[in-house]
Amino acid sequence: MEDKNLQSGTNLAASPTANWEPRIVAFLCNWCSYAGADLAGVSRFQYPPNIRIIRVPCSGRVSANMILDALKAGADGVLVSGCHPGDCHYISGNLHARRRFGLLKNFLEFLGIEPGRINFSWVSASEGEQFSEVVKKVTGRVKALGPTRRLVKEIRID
Amino acid sequence: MFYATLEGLRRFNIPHKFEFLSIISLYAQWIREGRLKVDPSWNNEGLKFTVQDPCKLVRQGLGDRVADDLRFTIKKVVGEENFIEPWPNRSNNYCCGGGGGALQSGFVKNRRDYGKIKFEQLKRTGADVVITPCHNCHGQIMDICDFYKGKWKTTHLWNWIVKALKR
Amino acid sequence: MNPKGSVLVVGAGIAGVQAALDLADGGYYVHLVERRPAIGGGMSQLDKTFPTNDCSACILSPKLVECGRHLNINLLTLSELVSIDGEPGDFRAVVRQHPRYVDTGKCIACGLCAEKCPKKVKNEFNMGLSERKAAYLLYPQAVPLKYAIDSKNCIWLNKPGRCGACAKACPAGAINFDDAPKDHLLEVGAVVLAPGFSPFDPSALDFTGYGRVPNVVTSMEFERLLSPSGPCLGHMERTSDHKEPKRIAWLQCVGSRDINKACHGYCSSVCCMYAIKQAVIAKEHATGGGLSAHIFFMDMRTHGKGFEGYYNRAQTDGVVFHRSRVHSVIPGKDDNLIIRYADEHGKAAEEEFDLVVLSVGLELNRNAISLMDKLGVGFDSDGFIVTAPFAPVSTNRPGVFVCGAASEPKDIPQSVVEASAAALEAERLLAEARWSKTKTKEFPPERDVRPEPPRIGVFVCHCGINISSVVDVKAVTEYAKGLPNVVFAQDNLFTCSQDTINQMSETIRRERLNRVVVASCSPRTHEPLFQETLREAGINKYLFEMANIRDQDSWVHRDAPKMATLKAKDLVRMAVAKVRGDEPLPYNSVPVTRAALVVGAGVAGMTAALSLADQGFKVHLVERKDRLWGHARKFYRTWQGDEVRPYLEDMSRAIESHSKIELHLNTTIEDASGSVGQFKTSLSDGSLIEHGVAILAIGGESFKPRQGKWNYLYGRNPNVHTLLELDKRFIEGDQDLKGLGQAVFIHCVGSRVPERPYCSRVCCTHAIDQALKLKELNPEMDIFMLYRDIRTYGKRERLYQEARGKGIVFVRYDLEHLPEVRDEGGRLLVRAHDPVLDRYINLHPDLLVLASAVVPRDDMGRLSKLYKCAVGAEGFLLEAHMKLRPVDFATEGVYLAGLCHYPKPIDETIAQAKAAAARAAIVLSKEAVPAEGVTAQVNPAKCTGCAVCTQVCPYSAINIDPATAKAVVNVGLCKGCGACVASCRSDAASLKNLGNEQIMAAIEAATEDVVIGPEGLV
Amino acid sequence: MPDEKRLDLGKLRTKLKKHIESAVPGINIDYCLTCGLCASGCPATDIEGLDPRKFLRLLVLGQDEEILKTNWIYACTMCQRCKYACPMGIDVGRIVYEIRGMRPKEQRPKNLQRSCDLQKESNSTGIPNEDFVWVVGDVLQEVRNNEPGWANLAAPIDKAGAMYYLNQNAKEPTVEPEEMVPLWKILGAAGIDWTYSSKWWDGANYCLFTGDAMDWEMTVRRQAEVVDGLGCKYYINTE
Repeated sequence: MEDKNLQSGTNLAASPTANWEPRIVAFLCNWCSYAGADLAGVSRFQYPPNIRIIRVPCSGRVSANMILDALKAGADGVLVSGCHPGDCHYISGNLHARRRFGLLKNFLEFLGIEPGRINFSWVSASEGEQFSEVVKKVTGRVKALGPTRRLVKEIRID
Repeated sequence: MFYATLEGLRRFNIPHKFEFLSIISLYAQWIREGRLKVDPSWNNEGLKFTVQDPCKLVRQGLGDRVADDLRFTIKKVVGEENFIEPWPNRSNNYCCGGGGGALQSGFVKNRRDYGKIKFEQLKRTGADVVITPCHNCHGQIMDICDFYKGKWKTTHLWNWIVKALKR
Repeated sequence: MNPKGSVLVVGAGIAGVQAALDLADGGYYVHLVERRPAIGGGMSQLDKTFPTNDCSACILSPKLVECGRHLNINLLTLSELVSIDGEPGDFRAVVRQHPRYVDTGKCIACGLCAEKCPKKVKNEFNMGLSERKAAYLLYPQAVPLKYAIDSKNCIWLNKPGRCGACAKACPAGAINFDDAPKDHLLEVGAVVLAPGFSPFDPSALDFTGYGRVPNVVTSMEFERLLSPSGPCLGHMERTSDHKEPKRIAWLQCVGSRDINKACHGYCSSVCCMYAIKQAVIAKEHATGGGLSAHIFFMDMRTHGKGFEGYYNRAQTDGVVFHRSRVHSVIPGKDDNLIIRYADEHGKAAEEEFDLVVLSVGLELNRNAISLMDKLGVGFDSDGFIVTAPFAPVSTNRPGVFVCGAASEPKDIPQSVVEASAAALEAERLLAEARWSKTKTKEFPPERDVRPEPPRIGVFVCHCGINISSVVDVKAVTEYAKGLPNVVFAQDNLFTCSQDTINQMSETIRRERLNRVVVASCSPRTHEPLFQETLREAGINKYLFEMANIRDQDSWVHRDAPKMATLKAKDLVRMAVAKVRGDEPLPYNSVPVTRAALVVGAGVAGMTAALSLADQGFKVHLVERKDRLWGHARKFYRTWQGDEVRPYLEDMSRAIESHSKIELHLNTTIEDASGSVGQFKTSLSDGSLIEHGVAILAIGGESFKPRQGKWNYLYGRNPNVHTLLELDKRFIEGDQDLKGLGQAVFIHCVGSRVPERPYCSRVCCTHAIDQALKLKELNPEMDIFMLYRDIRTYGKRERLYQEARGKGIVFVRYDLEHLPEVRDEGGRLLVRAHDPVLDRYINLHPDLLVLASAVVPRDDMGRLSKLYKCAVGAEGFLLEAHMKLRPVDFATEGVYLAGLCHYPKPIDETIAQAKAAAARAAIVLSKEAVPAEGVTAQVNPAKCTGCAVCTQVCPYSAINIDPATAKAVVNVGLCKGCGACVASCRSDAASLKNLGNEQIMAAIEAATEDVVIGPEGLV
Repeated sequence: MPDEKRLDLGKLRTKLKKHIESAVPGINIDYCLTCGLCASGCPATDIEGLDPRKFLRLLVLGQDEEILKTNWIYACTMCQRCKYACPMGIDVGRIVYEIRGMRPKEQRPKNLQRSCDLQKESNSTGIPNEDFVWVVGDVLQEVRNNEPGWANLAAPIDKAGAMYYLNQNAKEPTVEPEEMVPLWKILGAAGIDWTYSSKWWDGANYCLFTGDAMDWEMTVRRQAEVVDGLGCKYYINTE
């Protein structure tokens, strides 16, 4: 069945950015956001298929170099999502994450990374619909920015 | 009126030595016993028949048993393949709108509005003849057939039994 | 006498299975007797379940597989209880196991016997809509997955010597025509009855057209039509011509709330919800052009947790609700059906449908009726098993308990609660005999895989059609074969079914796999099941990763199958990349402090405390007020008519005199720390409690409509009460209630409104019971009930009928015709609108009672955070799984019961409190519980001793060893959150199997197929 | 806009409902769930602005005059299709019968009451019994003379000791006597020992439809006496 609104294949060579599809790496905390993503599935809230979810125990587990590595590897956008402040299964992991990403966001802007590429959100286990909204918003924002062009390690294969 | 006498005997516990029956049950019994020999071959051009289940005889009287006797008799008389079952039917059939004194009460518009559903139901069967084994149903169904421009003939059952009689 | 440490559970539906698992995990040997050749009961026939829309098999199979393989559960299929005698603690039961004619030891469920068997028979699992052979499997993911031969229809068994095709075809030689019935004499301490329900057979109701007119099916039949393992493999087809229906009508209350031809006066309480679910799921199944779904009902009864939201969403999804029952279903043209109904203006309207589903009610399982006579267990007038007041799972025979639909029609969450409660009652009876009859599990020796190169096995799941209807599973499997280190890849219809689990075990051994990836659903629900399989196959269970290609792929990218398949390949590649770096991890365990903390001393808290203390466990019962009883103090009587106060008095006497219960009144929780087995809680009275489990029973409050739309002059006119304020006058025996001329009740005050979009479940029954009490005091009193939907579910419907019978007038209102209340010189005027006559009515009540909502306590959030539990969207505590884990939190070792979970009447609160106690007893009954395997570790060579990690660790599980000035991890305390790893500047700290390299590998895999755009790089 | 006629239910007076509940034990009017099933299955729905559900509701809300006045009780034919499927088995037809009976005779539909009065004298069309006997004999003679094979057709009247008693609707002898012949032929062909009666021969019973219990009882009692008088074993109710 032909895909309705999405161009087939990801940003293969030479296709104009119009029907290019961004690749977004997402780090979701197991107890809240990953559960929210599951609930979005159970409730069948549809969202664009661009994100690739990596399950981490806590948003506090996501370090700066993971985000940088995602950009280096060619991800067009990164989403880190954890529990609402106070809900963290490990008490304060999400608070550490918030402080860490506050600094990182400013630093990346300083490096010229467009602000829309790196996204943080709080999604709880019962917020299936909110999760699908977050993914739609992030995918739209990254798509508007076009393919990643900074800090990308290019492997030359001749 | 089957129900009037049946319920009358019961409600007013009127002493009586006889057993109160419907002619419809007897038609079927006599055909089964072979006392009444009928042959449907007269209906060679396949005239289509359907039936009205009189409320006072079926739903309020003897129920599905007599409705089945009615159908058994009709099929024996006109040929099984020429009988079309109306829906709903038997004890759940619609009232035609003639009973309960409607034909005599003079509310003609109400009575015909009431009969609209029965007309639609009978029209849906596409039958050429509607058998009405009750005087009120006969009067009402004949009237709504004219009023709503139906195409069927409305008759009692005995006419067709006589037609199929084998002497 | 010393009681026997074993329990007989009769019936292996969801209730029987849950009770068996709780008992077996709690230290008792279980004999689970099931009449059919496989377990799963009614639930296994469901396609999806409300309100979560989970696929029924997906949430049920793990429990069935666990039950089928449990060391301490003796599963007796094709069996029935023949006789039982003895007394509580010492019963002797005779169970007759009918012949299966297939040797379960040999049968590998290859299906050749069924293929070759010539005798076709109606398949009762598919409600007769399809056929099966005399040699058959009850359903594709059956547990035990063994074929059986139906002696009634088998040609050989009826005329020996003839046919025998199955025996010839069976490669394992498992067919045994001489199999004979076996009688088992079982010595057990208690009996739990869970025979379940039979759906009502509507054949006698000719006006429904069932069995007379094509395309009129029961809801159970429609469930099979929807199910991927059903007759049409999930493509919804109607029965007459297998065309996909475009317009479906559901008729509610077929065989329920009908004292005429169906002679069932009770409400079956689940049909409204399953009808909505079927409508929503059917719309999802509809291909091009969609489906028009119509539900014809009297009262829409969505009274459970999350149900009202489900109902509202269905309305916005376009399901049409007609508030009119239907007299007859009439055949129209080409097998369609015509339905006449009365629209809200009372006008007769007619619509045509191509399929009609009869929402049939529930009756006691017909096969259980003879069984009940043998047990001497009483029936009520509706044909259900009688339970005692304030003891919802006890029958009239001591030592024999009941749970599930057999005592009253109820939904799956309530059945699961009662199952755990029944387990608790058995455990309380047999406390001394715990672990006396159970065996311990030995795992095969673990193969050391470290020296071996990675040999990865990938198992990709169809999940019926849930994944394969969107993702090209075969292509993903082929793709997986090409990934480095992948030596085996295979796709399965149901990876979580028992036969695939067993095959996986053998494949791991045969292919000498040392790492496994399963691409299917969410690891949150299925990871433990597959990890256990690795352990049974002799390799460390942590050498395992999952790719979530269902909940996070096929279910959410339904309209983009190509992209979803590409994403599935990426997710598999990422999982393989991650699993490649996995190392075997030790199986740590945490010692259990054998004491429980119960927060809140209302009915739920007191019941839970007594339930645990009676088994000999120490209980700390903490209550913020200065007295016991909580919210129930204000209650007059239960809907069954039993006064609450005497029951509360007995219970508080038992609490105050119980040696095992330490009561802390006027005390609140200051702080809490630790995790399952090792909690530490500091109380406001200065004491510090060590406990292994916690039960939150913090109750709820009744909403006081002080202002806003729902005020109705409450607080401004003395004759306007809430339900509890009227109960207070009943308790005090207030005599001038007799003199009232007219009383008016208004339902749904503050419930089912935008700011509180849930149903408070108890107020309809409570209000009607109060109206009956007023009629008791003064039969001449006029009483009007202004309602939106009367939700006297289950047997409570009797009260509603009794109230109408006594002349109490029920007038429906909706949000557009709210009742108006005015004060005319001290006398109340209530203006309402009667929708039947479409006229306004004036009432002059001497008493106006507001059935106000039950709302969560304001400090719910603080308390739940202390124990790291979540609060749901409506402010009530959020349990681990609404359907199958209604009393557990996601956080291990913490349980919940009572109003804090959701508004519920006293009998359901008692059942839930006992269920929470049963779940807690599973932990308390053990010396130690398995702990987190994934913990942090520090590489001393890289560690600079900067101690940043010690500041971020919430559990102070990582500290600087003064001797080496290096960071060291205390494995017992570490919960594996990774905060230290993320903050370590020198990459010294790492998380086992979640180290930085593995996550980097996953990131690389996630972006591997990304080609840099033409503009090149900046 | 809903009918502005506001019902003041400050004091709920349901005299008529109580009267019917005492007259018909077990009628369960209050059990009505206002579910609309009856209205959806009744051909009299939307006639005279009422349907069975609204009719019951007027009773429950004590709107007695409106009920006693409405001609809907003549649109409803008391066919009991509502009772057939009603979840509470409420017999609206029986309530209509009771209310019809409460109407004074002069306010009942003229023609209907007249049929009942005539039936109380002899038969519902009022033709004298002698005419009935004469018509039967005349039609019988005609058939015997010019219908081959039916020379000895019989239509006995007042034949004591006959096995079957047959009643006869007054319409045929009055308006279309030849319609009586087919049943005679059938009974003849089947060799049935039957008889009419010259008195109380009319099978119709309009007194049931007027709702007048006494008249209804009287007419049935007369029929029973006649049939027992003739000593017939079976009483056949005609089509």
